[in-house]
Amino acid sequence: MDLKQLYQDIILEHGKSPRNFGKCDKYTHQAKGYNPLCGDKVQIYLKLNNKEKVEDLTFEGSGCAISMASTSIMTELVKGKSLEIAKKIILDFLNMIKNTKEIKTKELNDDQKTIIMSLSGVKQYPMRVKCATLAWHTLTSAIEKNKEEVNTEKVE
Amino acid sequence: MDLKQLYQDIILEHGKSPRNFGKCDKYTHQAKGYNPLCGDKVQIYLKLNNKEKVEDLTFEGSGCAISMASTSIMTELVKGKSLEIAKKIILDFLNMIKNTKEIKTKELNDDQKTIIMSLSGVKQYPMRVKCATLAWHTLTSAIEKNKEEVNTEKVE
Amino acid sequence: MDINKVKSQFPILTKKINGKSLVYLDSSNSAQKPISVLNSLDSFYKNEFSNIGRSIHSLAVNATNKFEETRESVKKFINANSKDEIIFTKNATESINLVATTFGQQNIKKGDEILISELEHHSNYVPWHYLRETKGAIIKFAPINEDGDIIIDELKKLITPKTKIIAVTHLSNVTGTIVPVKEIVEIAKKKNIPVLIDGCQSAPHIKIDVKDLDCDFYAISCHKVYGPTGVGILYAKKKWLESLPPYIGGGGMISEVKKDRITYAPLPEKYEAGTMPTAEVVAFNESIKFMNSIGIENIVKHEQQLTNYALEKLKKINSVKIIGNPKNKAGVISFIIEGVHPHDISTIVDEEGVAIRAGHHCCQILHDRLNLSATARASIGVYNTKEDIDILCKAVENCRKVFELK
Amino acid sequence: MDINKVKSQFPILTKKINGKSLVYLDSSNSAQKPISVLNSLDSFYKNEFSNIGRSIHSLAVNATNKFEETRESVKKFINANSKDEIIFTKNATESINLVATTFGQQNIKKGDEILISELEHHSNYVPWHYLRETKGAIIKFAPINEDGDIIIDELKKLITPKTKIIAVTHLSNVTGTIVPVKEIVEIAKKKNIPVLIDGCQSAPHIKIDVKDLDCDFYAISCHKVYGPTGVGILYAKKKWLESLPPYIGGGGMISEVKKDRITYAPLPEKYEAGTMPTAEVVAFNESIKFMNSIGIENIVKHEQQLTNYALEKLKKINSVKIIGNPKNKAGVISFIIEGVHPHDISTIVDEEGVAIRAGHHCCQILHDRLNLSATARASIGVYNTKEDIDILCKAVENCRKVFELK
Ligand SMILES: Cc1ncc(COP(=O)(O)O)c(C=O)c1O
Ligand SMILES: Cc1ncc(COP(=O)(O)O)c(C=O)c1O
Repeated sequence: MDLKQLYQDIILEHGKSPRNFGKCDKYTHQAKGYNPLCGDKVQIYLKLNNKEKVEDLTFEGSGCAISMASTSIMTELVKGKSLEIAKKIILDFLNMIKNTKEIKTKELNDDQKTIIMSLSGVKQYPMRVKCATLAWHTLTSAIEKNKEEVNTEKVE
Repeated sequence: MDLKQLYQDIILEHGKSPRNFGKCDKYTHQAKGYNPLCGDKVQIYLKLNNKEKVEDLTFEGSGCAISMASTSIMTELVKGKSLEIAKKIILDFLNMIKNTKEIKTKELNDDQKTIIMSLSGVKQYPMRVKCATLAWHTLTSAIEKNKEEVNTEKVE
Repeated sequence: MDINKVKSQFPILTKKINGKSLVYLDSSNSAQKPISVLNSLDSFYKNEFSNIGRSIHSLAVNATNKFEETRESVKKFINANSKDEIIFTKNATESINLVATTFGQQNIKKGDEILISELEHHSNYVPWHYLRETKGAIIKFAPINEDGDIIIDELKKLITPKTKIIAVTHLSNVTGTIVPVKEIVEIAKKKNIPVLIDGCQSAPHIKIDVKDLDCDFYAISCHKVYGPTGVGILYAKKKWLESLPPYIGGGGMISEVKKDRITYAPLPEKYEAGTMPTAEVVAFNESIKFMNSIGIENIVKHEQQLTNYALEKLKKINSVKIIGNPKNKAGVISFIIEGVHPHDISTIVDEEGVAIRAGHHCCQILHDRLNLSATARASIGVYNTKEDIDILCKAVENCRKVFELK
Repeated sequence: MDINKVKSQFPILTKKINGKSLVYLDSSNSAQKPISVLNSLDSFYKNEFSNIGRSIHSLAVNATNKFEETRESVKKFINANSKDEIIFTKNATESINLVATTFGQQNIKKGDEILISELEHHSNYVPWHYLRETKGAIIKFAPINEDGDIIIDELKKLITPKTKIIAVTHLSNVTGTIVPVKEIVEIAKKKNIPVLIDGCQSAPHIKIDVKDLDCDFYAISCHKVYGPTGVGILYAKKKWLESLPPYIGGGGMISEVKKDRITYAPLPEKYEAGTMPTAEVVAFNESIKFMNSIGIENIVKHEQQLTNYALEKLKKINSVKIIGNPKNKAGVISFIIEGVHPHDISTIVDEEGVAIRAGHHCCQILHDRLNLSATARASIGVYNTKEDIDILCKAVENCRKVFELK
């Protein structure tokens, strides 16, 4: 294992200066996520327009570098995409963290794929996987308008 | 260890044909004893006359050979004695089972001492000590007019 | 199944007791442990020990994974639907208390009825008795016949609209009766009554399939299944574990803790408060592997043969009386000798290195029913041999000799 | 005290983690075990194993005696009056639940108050919370100051005629605060209020004398006292154990069982239902012997030196902040690094073989009070050395490097 694989510069940078932080105006969906293992918390605000496009996507919360970076990267990549593509990206990311080697979503360009793959170092650190996936599960929950808080101990 | 030390003929004989079995007439004291480990139960009936002499002493109950023999022998040795001597014999017996080598009560003759010593084999079988002492503790309880049932798990 | 190979895995079985080779016939009480289980315990403590769950250093991650591997193995062993249905407790007694307490808290009111049987171990009676004391519940006992079988027709008659739960043993630890629990579950299901099965004696000796049984709760003690002391299991259908209140409260079973409110962790952690018997749970995986390596069918066959052999031989001894003659009987053989108290039997056979149990075996109701204050009990494990039975029978003969019976 | 001799008794401490020598600084979570404890476990299972109490064969008699020897050792270790005051449980969490449940059943009514502190572990809060839920009790939290000390004057003010029990920790598992429990017991006694002390962290690290403390209840987890997992201890004054109702119900804790009534066994069995963690209790005797062989004074001295050394060194590292600065502090050192989340700290130091814990350490109330969601915690055991601290500090420096802090 190599710490630099986990804490790539891009992660540290996102961790320190997360993008899309705060509560966006007129969000249409929102959800809360919680990782009881670390106490990490995240709240996702999603604004879908009537064409089912992600017009805005922001978050509030606190957590470790991995969790903050993952959330920040997620908002950056999903913002502006259609709902359908957003769902694809989420699935793609979760699969990548579990086992697959690469990101397949065609709608992401190579730069974006590199950004998302910067989170792949987490695979080597099983206890940290939930830090990386919390936000993504919470976004799914927001999309599905689930009332219950996402709990990393409850999702597979 | 030698089984014949534990199951001496005299014990087997008393075990099979216990003396003073049944409820005596006009008893003045009585007490119940219980050994939850084996389920052994004994009920002691004591008749003291107004000179504090043990006029009659009988028992009812069920249990292993050791417990039946010990109770039977006890009734035989204590019956007819004064209360004071009865107490001495009880103490003497309980000490013998715990550690001492012989029976000191002067009021017992050599034959009686031999009978009581036939129970000394129990010392080699720690789990059987309570079988041997149940009746004696229960007699004490009867003398002291204790209301509570004697429980071998509660006495030292 | 090569019995010598099986037996050789149990270090204690080469030991001497009172100068004689140990003949261990007290497995219903607690089973001996194979070397693989002991090696796992020892090696885990020496090389890998850490508390699980909450730390994220390498030792803790590894320990947590191993702990969860056992849960997965247990799930497969009893054919549960999900790992979330497997709760680790300290023993089967705690498993049953967990159900009685939480189910009782939610579902038992004054006058409600709890149906158990006359075969039950105190651990499947006292917890329900508490609900009688605290809630005014009524306990009914399904009667047994002279053979030691629960009379199913009588059990049916005892079911009323007030019956809230049925709790029965799968295998009696006195008569060896294998109870038709599947039939009982079917009867109960028609009236929507949940069923708890006390699987203490069955888990090591017959095949268990909770999906097939369709029971609501199933309790197991690992120390009887060739595992370490200090661990029990509660299987429960997810719907129950999700809807019942938590039991023991403390670290590990919470989600969020505030000064004015507390929320609880998801399954299975909701029911696993405080530090678990970590090393013991990890080692129990080896017990399951041991059972699987022989195969439950082979275990059943071996023990059945031995039981039949023992019954035949014992019955031939004058004044010996076997307690119970159930339709289906496993390797639990209680008996008495006319004229020799069970405690005396135990002491005398012990002299020959034979470990059996004497007493009421935590079944006073059953002993009252049979009009006995105590019995002697020889119980068979997978490691027992025909010679063990021969030595037992010789030792039983010796009781007759010592007591000069004709 | 010869630290090398002490350390050499712990097989796991020679192991490699991520290629580096293990530096185990998570003893507050669970301690490692000396070889004597592991040998006892192994040898007991291999040569002497039997269930205790109810069988009367030689194995059972021997096992029962060994089990009771541990009880006697525990009695001496904490200076209790009688063996009957020592109850074996599965962990300290169960010990506290036992008290909360049985004491609550008998003595807590709607509106009654339970006084705990902001330092408490969830295991000394959730069980009382249940009484809030089921009985309508009120829980009050004695506040702490910035240093992490309970403000005794505020605690006094929170006592009212409705205060039914006070439950406090002896040693905080976050700040290392040694709580003046004797003073608290004295305050409580004036108002006739019983006191439970959570001795989880104190038992391995400071001298315990329940007679001197005069507390009513004292809870211990054996796995933190260099013992096996799966065993806890509840000390309670005899008068409580005699008068409170039983807790877990089942085999071994009864006296007479009838269809319509049940009477319970005398102490200590009344509170020990079902098969106990027999081998683990037997092995725990070796843990006590291990502690005694060093001497608690020497343990305290060694750990105090190490704690001071660690505090000094850690404070010198830029951006490191130690949590709490109590009057009396034991070897539990929680800290944060400005700019690095505790989970990242744990992962980074783990790379150097250093095992510490990150999170809320089952103390969410305390973390809320300190306005932190998580901390990193290094906790010291008797086997730790100055080098361990040096390696920890180097690893902490590495966190700053990885995160490019100035
Ligand atoms: C202060 C304190 N109390 C209670 C506990 C609970 O102990 P256990 O998990 O062994 O039940 C712990 C340990 O986690 C503790 O540190
Ligand atoms: C049928 C039955 N139920 C319950 C128990 C209780 O198991 P444990 O003592 O392991 O809790 C036993 C074992 O003694 C048993 O034989």
